[in-house]
Amino acid sequence: MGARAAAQSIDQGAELLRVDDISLSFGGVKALTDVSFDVLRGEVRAIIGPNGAGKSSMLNVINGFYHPQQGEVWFAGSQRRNPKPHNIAHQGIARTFQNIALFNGMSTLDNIMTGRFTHMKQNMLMQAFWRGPAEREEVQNREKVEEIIDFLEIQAIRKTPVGRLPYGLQKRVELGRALAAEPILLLLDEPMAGMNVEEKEDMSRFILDVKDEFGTTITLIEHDMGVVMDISDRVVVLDYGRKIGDGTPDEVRNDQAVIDAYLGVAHD
Amino acid sequence: MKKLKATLLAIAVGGAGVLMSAPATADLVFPSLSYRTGPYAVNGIPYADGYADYMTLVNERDGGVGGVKARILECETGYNTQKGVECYESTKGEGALVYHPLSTGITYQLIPKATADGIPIHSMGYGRTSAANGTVFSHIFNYPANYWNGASHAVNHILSENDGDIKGKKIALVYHNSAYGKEPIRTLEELSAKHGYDLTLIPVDHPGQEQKSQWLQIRRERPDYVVMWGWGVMNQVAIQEAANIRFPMENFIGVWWSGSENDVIPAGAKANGYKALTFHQVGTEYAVFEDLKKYVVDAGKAAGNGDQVGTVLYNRGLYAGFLTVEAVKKAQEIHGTADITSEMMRDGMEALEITSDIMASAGMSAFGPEFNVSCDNHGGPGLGAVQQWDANAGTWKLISEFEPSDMDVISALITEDSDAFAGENNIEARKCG
Amino acid sequence: MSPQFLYTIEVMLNGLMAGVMYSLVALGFVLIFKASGIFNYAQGVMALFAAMTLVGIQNGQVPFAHLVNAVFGTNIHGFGWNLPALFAIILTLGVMILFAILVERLILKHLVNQEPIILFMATIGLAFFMEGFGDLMWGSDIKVLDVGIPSGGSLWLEDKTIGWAAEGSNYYGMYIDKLDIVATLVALLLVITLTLFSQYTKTGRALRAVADDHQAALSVGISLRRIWVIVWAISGFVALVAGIMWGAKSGVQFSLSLIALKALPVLILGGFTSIPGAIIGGLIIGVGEKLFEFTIGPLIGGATENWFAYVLALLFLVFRPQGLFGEKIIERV
Amino acid sequence: MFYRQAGDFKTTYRGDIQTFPLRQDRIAYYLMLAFAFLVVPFVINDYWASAVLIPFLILAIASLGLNILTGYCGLVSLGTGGFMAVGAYACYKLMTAFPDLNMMIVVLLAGFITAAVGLLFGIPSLRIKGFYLAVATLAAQFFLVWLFNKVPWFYNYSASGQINAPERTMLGFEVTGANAEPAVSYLFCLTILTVLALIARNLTRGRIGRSWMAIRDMDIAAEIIGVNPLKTKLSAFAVSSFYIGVAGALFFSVYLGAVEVGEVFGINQSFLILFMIIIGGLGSIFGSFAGAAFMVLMPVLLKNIMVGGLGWPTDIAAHIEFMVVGGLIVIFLIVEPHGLAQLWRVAKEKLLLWPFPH
Repeated sequence: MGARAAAQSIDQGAELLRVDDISLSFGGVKALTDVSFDVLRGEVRAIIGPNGAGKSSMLNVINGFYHPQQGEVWFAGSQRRNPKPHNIAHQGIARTFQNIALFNGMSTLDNIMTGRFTHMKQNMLMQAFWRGPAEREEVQNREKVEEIIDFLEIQAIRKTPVGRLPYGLQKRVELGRALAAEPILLLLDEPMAGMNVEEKEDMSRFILDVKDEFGTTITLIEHDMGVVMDISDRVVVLDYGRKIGDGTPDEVRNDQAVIDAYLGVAHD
Repeated sequence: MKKLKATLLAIAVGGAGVLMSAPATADLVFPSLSYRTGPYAVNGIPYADGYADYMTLVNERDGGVGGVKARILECETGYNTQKGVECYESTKGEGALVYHPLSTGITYQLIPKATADGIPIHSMGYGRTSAANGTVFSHIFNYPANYWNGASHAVNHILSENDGDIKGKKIALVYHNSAYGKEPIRTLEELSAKHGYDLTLIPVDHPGQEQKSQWLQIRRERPDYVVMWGWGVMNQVAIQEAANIRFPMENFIGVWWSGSENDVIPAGAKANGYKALTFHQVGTEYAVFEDLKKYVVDAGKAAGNGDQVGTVLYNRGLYAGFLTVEAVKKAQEIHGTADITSEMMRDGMEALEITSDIMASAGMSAFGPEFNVSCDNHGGPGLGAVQQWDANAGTWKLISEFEPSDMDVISALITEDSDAFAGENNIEARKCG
Repeated sequence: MSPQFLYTIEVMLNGLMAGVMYSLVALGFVLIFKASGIFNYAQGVMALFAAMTLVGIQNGQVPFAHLVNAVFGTNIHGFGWNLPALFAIILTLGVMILFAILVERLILKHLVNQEPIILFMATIGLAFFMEGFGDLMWGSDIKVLDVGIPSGGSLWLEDKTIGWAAEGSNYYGMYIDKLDIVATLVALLLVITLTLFSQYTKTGRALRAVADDHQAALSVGISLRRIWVIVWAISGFVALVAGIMWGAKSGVQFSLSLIALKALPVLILGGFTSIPGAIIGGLIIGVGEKLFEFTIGPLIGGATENWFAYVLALLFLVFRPQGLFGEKIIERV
Repeated sequence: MFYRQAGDFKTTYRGDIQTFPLRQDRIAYYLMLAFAFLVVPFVINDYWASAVLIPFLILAIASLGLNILTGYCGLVSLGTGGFMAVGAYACYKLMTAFPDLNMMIVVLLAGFITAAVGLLFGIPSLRIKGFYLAVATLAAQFFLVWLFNKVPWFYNYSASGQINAPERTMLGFEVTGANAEPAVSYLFCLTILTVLALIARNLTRGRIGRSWMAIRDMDIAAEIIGVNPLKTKLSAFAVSSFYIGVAGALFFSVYLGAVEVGEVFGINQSFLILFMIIIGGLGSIFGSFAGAAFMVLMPVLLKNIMVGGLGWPTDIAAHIEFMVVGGLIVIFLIVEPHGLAQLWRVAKEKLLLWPFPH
């Protein structure tokens, strides 16, 4: 049974992902030290912390960009052994980036279609013929993508090259691309950075809708405390690469260590 | 689809081009596939000038050949095979009588095409050597000498300097690492078996601006003679490097494409004594040059800059023009018409006889060897001479007569190679005689 | 010492010298790439053009003589003067500066902020143009370049070393071309000058600032356009030096523009952005290809130098994708 | 006014993803196809077929191939000439070893052999990027040319190392050799080009094409959505080399008839094809055609005007030709950096609105 199917069979509220004692360093600089936490199926899990706390590094460990020197990552009940990022994608983990990483040479539609990559199977010969299976597959996936386009309300920019879109819409297209993969676990790296209040509200709504409508488990990094406290079920707090808090938003908000290390320091 | 939009455009655009080209008239048409640009322009310019000037001379002085004016159709190839094809296709429809492809690569391409179109090719001192076999290559001529003759000339010259015994001598061949450069290898190997010299092969990759390794090798192994099949910048660098390692220049012999003023001048005085093969005379001590000055240069009708008159490659172009005109005369004589076709031209070339009288009447007395072409021998007798560079006077001088090459060895090689070509291409050898 | 050992030393020394000649060409690439991120395909043609201009000025050739003669039916060829080499070099430099200004005005100005591939393509167009322009201006015949650089093997060295080999071993002493020694000195001088220039002059510091960070340099008021003119002019100067050195060897002719191909592997080896890289890359390539040709070459038919340099560079890149001294390519997520 | 989108609604996704969504475009496309296949062969003369159209068709195949690699997958290659040589020599060996083999099969097999060689030289692309990769592919260029020049087996031990295309037929018609009708050779090349262009279009509009473009635009993000960079890059190398190999085989067998490797498939050829795709438009099928047409036709046109029309000396004309081609490249880049394809797209958009610009 593939990891994706295994993950799919996990019950709501059961453990989907667990990281154990993760330590990661770059040439002597410690980015993460003995971090452990879990993500339950169907929840919104936030990772917060000041700049340089190791949040992005944590996401990069989860989706295979970095391989920690020490510690274990368990996904859907089995331990992972230094997989490549593209293998991770096939296991059902998708993500967005802090600095938008769209395919600038392609249209919105193509960007999101590319997100369907793991769901398309026709080989090169079939693609070359096009008529028949390849075209059918393209149309089926196109239908899925149109659903996402409708969901994100970006019908009007379907054929616009993404390079020409404003920042907020680009973020939305990137979310669309990640959603197109129908991920079981969705990693969002600062999905609301640089947005105005209205755009943030929109984005929060989309995130909650994703969780409710698709049942997707979400792990996100976000700076805006208000948003984090509103939309997440549980929160991990990192500081200088160490975990200093873990719990529901209320628990974290009242945790003295967190207040000292973090809330008192940065307000952005 | 989109391609066709482009194609359509092409046709519209090109149509304009075709309309602009000159209409064909009743002339003797001689395409000149010259290269006045690109890496070999240095050599292409004088040759093209010489060829064109001879035709101009014939028109101005004699009113054409047999009363019909000669027309040069110059087409720039830049020594590039693709452009060569374009030039061939664009000129053949104008009644072209004979092609001088001026590049081994273009010659190879044109051999089947021109044969099918019934247009003769004269690759004078280059091209496919085994085309000398007229029974297989009906339309290809490479008189008066080819590369394998050249290799033999070089060895003969070395033999003559050593009283006919070169057993155990070391000869190095420095060659352009291409089809052209590899031509003499077989012959030199055969001759080495016959005469007992050691042959070292030293390839130089195109373009040949850096030859340190090659000349260090020569310096270390101290061959008695170095033979060179070079082209373009490779010649100049090789001669310079040979001078630098103080290799005795008189033991350094280049083929006729490595023996022009261009090749030796950059090395200055150090190139003094360098030798090269040739199949025609050098210098301007011939009556034809007075005519050229009178009818062409002073009349402002010279091709190009008009500053190449008398250089080795200019003389070669001139000689090519001379041989072509003589073949036309022969063809006119055979077929009894002044306005000949390319097939008649072929007959004329096949029956060509160059005697001392003919050369004298063209003002080119003893400019080249005397020779005959025949149905089965399109290469002539393969006579050649050796010229030597005098750096002080800045002139080349012939230091030998036009002498024969070792046809026993070469004929066998020609038969072998042309038979292979005939076999590969299902060509039935013609019956001659 | 055995002759074999001495030969190897000789090959290596000559390889080093050949490497310097490659570096001379590579330097021009590096300068432009560093300051503007442009991979200047026209560098080889610039060397040819500079050398042609030098010879043309020195020998008093009339520019565009052939064209003028063809159009107006005149018959002009030369001014009939013969200028001293140094004077001609200075005039040529002026031409190269003019060239840099024109390149900036006519091409670069209009292509600011384009992708590197577009700029690369523009330099290809430039190379085409210059090929035609240079030939039209100065003619495509071979020209002898004589600015008084000595050439030929160093007899002194031969005499000194002839005794090193064992008695009766038929050793002729070590061979080094004087031209190569001059080239080495010139290259050394060039690098020192460039280093001093970039360390101690205001313009040089501005150049370095631009190389480090375009945006930041712009924000402190450095004019990018002026920098481009300067860097192209310096590259033109380097091209002139390379043109002189290579032209002294082979005469000035079209093939001179092909020396660019010899510089490319040097570039990948040394890194596109490093001046020391260009020098050391050149040395490695020079020694590497000569040694390979000397040892392995005879076994596989010789003439390996063209591809060996590239294969060496390729193998090297697999282990160090940014070249020897290139800036590390940092992949950020 | 005549070129309209209005009233041409798409009711299915299938209708929306076809190559020419506009009916007028579709009709124009079929008309041109019919013209190229049914009219052109019967009206062209030898010169147009052998000297202009055949090289254009063959080089268009090569530029399609390079465009897949460089335009779609973002890997700049300067080894095109070397890969064309692989196709040519594979073709020659197959032609002489199996004289009865159908020419179409020979050409396709030559393509597959080139694809295999391309795969091999594509491996370093995983680590080497940008201009470093471009220069590294020159290693393939120089090495392959050297190899074909050096190893006599490749040219059947002929005296000079040239290879000559023997006469071979296709459906009873000669397509190679001197006696081949230019119109037949033209149709042969046109057929191959048409099929390969359709395949290129199909590959680039689907999953594989999107994975290539994803790698080109942002390889890290591509990996995150499941694109395996090595497999994707190698597939681009293989497909691209297949096209280039086919082009090389045709270039040798149908167009030139005889080849000397260093001269025909040297570095100049590599650069020529690269110019084509950049001028035509990177990442555009149409651009591959437009670029090939430009680079093949422009010099011919200029030459015809200057030498044929104005009667200038050939050398001056050739120099000016260089200057004009170079100048045009620069001007095109300044006017429209994304090539003729983009120029064409913009023109069409304008036409859609004409004569009511708002």
